[in-house]
Amino acid sequence: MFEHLDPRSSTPLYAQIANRCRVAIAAGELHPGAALPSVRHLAAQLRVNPATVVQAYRDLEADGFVEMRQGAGTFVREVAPEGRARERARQASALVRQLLADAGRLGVSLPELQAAIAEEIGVGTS
Amino acid sequence: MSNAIEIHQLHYRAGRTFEIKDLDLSVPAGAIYGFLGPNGSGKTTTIRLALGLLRPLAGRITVLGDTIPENAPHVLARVGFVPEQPHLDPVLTVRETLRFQAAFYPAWDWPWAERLLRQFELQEQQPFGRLSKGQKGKLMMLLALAQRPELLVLDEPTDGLDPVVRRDVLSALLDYVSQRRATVFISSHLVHELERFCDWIGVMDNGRLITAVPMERFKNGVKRLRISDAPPTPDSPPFVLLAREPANGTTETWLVRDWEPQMTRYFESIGAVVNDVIDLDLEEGFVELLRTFRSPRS
Amino acid sequence: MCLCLVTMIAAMAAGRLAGQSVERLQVRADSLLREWRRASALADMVDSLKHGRAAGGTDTISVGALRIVATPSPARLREAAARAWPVIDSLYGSEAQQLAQRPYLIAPYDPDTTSPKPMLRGAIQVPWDKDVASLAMLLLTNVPIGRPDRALQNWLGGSVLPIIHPLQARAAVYVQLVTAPSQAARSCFLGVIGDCRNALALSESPDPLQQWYPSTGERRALVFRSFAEYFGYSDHGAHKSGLQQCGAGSDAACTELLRSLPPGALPRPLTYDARAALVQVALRLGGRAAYHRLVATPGEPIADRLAGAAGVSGDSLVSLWRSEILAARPAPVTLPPWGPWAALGWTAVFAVCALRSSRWRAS
Amino acid sequence: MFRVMLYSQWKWCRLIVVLGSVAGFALPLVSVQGAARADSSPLQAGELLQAVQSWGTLYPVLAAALGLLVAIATWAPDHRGRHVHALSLPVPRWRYVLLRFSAGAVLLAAPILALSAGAVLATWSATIPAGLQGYPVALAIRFALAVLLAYAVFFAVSAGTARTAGIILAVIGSVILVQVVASVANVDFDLLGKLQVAVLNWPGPLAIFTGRWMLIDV
Repeated sequence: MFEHLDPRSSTPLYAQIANRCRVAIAAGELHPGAALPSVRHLAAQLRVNPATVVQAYRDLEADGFVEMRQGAGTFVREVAPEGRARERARQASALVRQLLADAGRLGVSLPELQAAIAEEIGVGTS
Repeated sequence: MSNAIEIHQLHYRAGRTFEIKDLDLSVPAGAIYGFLGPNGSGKTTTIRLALGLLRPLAGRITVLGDTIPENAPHVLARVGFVPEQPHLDPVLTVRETLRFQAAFYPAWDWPWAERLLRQFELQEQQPFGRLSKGQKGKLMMLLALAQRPELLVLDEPTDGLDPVVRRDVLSALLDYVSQRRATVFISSHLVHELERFCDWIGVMDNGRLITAVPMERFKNGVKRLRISDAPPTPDSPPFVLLAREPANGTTETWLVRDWEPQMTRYFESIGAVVNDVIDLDLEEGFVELLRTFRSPRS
Repeated sequence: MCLCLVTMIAAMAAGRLAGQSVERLQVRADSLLREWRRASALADMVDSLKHGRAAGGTDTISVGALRIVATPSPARLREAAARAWPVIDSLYGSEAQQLAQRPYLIAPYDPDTTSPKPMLRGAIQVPWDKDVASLAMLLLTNVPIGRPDRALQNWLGGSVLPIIHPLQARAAVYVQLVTAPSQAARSCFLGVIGDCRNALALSESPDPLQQWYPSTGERRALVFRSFAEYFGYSDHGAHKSGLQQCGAGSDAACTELLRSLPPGALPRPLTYDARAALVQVALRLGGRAAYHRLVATPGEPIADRLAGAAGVSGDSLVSLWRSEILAARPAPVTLPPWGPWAALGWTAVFAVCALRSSRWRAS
Repeated sequence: MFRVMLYSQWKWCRLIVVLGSVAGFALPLVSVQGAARADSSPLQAGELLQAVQSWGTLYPVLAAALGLLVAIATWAPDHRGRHVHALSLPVPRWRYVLLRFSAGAVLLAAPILALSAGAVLATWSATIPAGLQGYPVALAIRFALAVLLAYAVFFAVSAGTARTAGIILAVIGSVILVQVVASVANVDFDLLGKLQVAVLNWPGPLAIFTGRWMLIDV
């Protein structure tokens, strides 16, 4: 679940970790009530600063995805289906933003991009 | 005690050529402080000074609230130190080395040591002198951790180790740190290794501390910009211009520090266009920093 | 030339006194020889004094009855004489007075120049920067007291002289008593006074070999320790074969070899030191006239002369000697009582040096 | 702390200590062999003294060698690690050195005891002629002191840095130089002789090595 964390990316590590969790929860990989790995375990496993993991979990808690129980660990909360859908939508737009940014850097024009999408998935987007 | 290590106006000289002059350095308590610098930049010397292994000519050193070198024994009891070279008694076996070490450290944690011993798959009856480099590295880290230090001072702890061993060693370190809020002062020239877990970065070169900032600021602050139509002498930019090199045609590459996204507006005011803002990872940033530090820009 | 004169005088005397008994002739010859020697010594002295005077004059130093005739020099002869005199006086007692007629002749010379040394015939030459102690030593070992008679000298193996380090000399005798390869010496050590007399060669015996070295082992050891080379390289064919037989265990061969030695060559169990110590004891016991008594009766057996000088019986003199020797047992392990503490102290000093050595060398 | 230090030094010194103990035990026994037989040879006492005396020169040599080797072995692990480990331990330097010093001294007890045992056994088993006596205890004490002193000297020398060694060599060199200059200038100044007297005579530091080392003496 936490493969391919990229410390070189401009996205901070804690955000990357939180994001992976969000995706997993949104996709239903993590069921409500499931325990996230302990800070200690995850920090050692990913070889990241424990503070980074803590910050990722805090973000998730602020978003309402998880709940941190003192001394017991971090658990996935019951997330309403619409909440999960909202998260999926947010991930989708993030993906598109990334795509557009990359396209802009390469000088790919919008029609070219649309054509490529239509080619890939067989559906027009205009 | 907000700083685990505090060095003030430190002066030291070894031989004719090497000198540490007016060094100021603070390692916040609870931080993982990455201490970067090329070989021969003075990292090891600074570490040895901080632990009282060398005597400074002038300056004040405080570690864990006690002065060095006067109270070095008291401080060293609470510091786990992994030196650059494995230096233990080569005839003692792993088990005997553990026993030796345990006798000197009041907080020595035997169960923890036994667990690490199994985890690192070290053979107890093997003499230290016959261990492979990786096993030595693991044992050194084991000794440093099993004494339950408040501060870990690691001088190139993974230098020359293979990736698997490096991973084991760092995992054990981070496990310990998250279990017990210990401060870590780790020197390395394997920059990308520190990138994952350091929250402070200090860069040393030629006996001087070039920069010491929180990791996030270091990573986000140093950028490579691609600029078109830049004036030859830009006046008072809001960032620090480290270097500018011509690319092709009217475009140039600028290396800047203390960059913030809204600063693109500055380029509009001078009639230039920012084509691209490129993130540098820690290693690139480090290399660029050293390059500009060593050859003052013209 | 001397020899010539002696032969001539002897020949003349022999011619004139022909017909008299050989013994009497021998005695005459001896006394004439003595006279002649004394005369020539006097002539020498006169010569050298004249010579010395011509070269730069002489000083005469007198301390007590002691006289020193010396060429002028900064050597501290007077202090040396003052030190030596009490020792000499206490040894020879009344007899020391005759030293007034027998001066020392000393010619100190400058050790730093190569200029010719002052000439004083028959004089002791000595560098003038010698310290007083060694000058006094020089005086003590060269006391010009009249030569004792031949019997005494033969028995003693030298002259009666002050002993410079009496305690050390007695300690050496102690070691001899213990280690000498002679049963006489060992049983003397164990307390048999008669054997002490034997070991000191005081008993007149026709067969000293049996007396000194009564056991087979001793005789064999003597042959091989002292005379192996003598017999081994001897031209006498019988010696070599005797040596072999002796080595093979034949006591008769050993005895034969030892008996074939020239008279007086058989080593005595104890050395000069032992006998000199005995003389010292006798002289000390006998008071100021002891030396005079000792040399007064040259014809008598040595044991009687010593007893006479000491004024006690021969046995008690020897047993006194023995107890003095035993009392002078050398210290076996020469560690002074504070030696261990000094050694421990130094150990501590070096340990502290190590503790204090600052090693901030990690680099 | 002392136990682990002792153990570490034991691993370094064990060969030296074992060999030294064997040598220490054997030396007194060998020195009376042959000369102290029961058959009463007339030369026995003299031969015995001679044998004891000639073997006696080996005691100070053994003491010095033991002191030197154990002192070197004592510092060997630290020298190997350039003292980084030693200096990073949480004990004051003087205490660390004291631990090392006393551990080495304790290990030296083995050869000393072996020599004492050998000396007692030798005097007990030998036939000692009348007039001679055995001095096993005095010899053992003397040996112990000499071993400790040699150990302390070499320990202090090896504790120093290369600079200390340089200073010592420089002092020795300058003494020799002064002596040479004095003799060239024809000045009567026997510095070396004076030093030798000062060092080798009581209460000089090395006086314990001089003198007669007699297991059996008058």
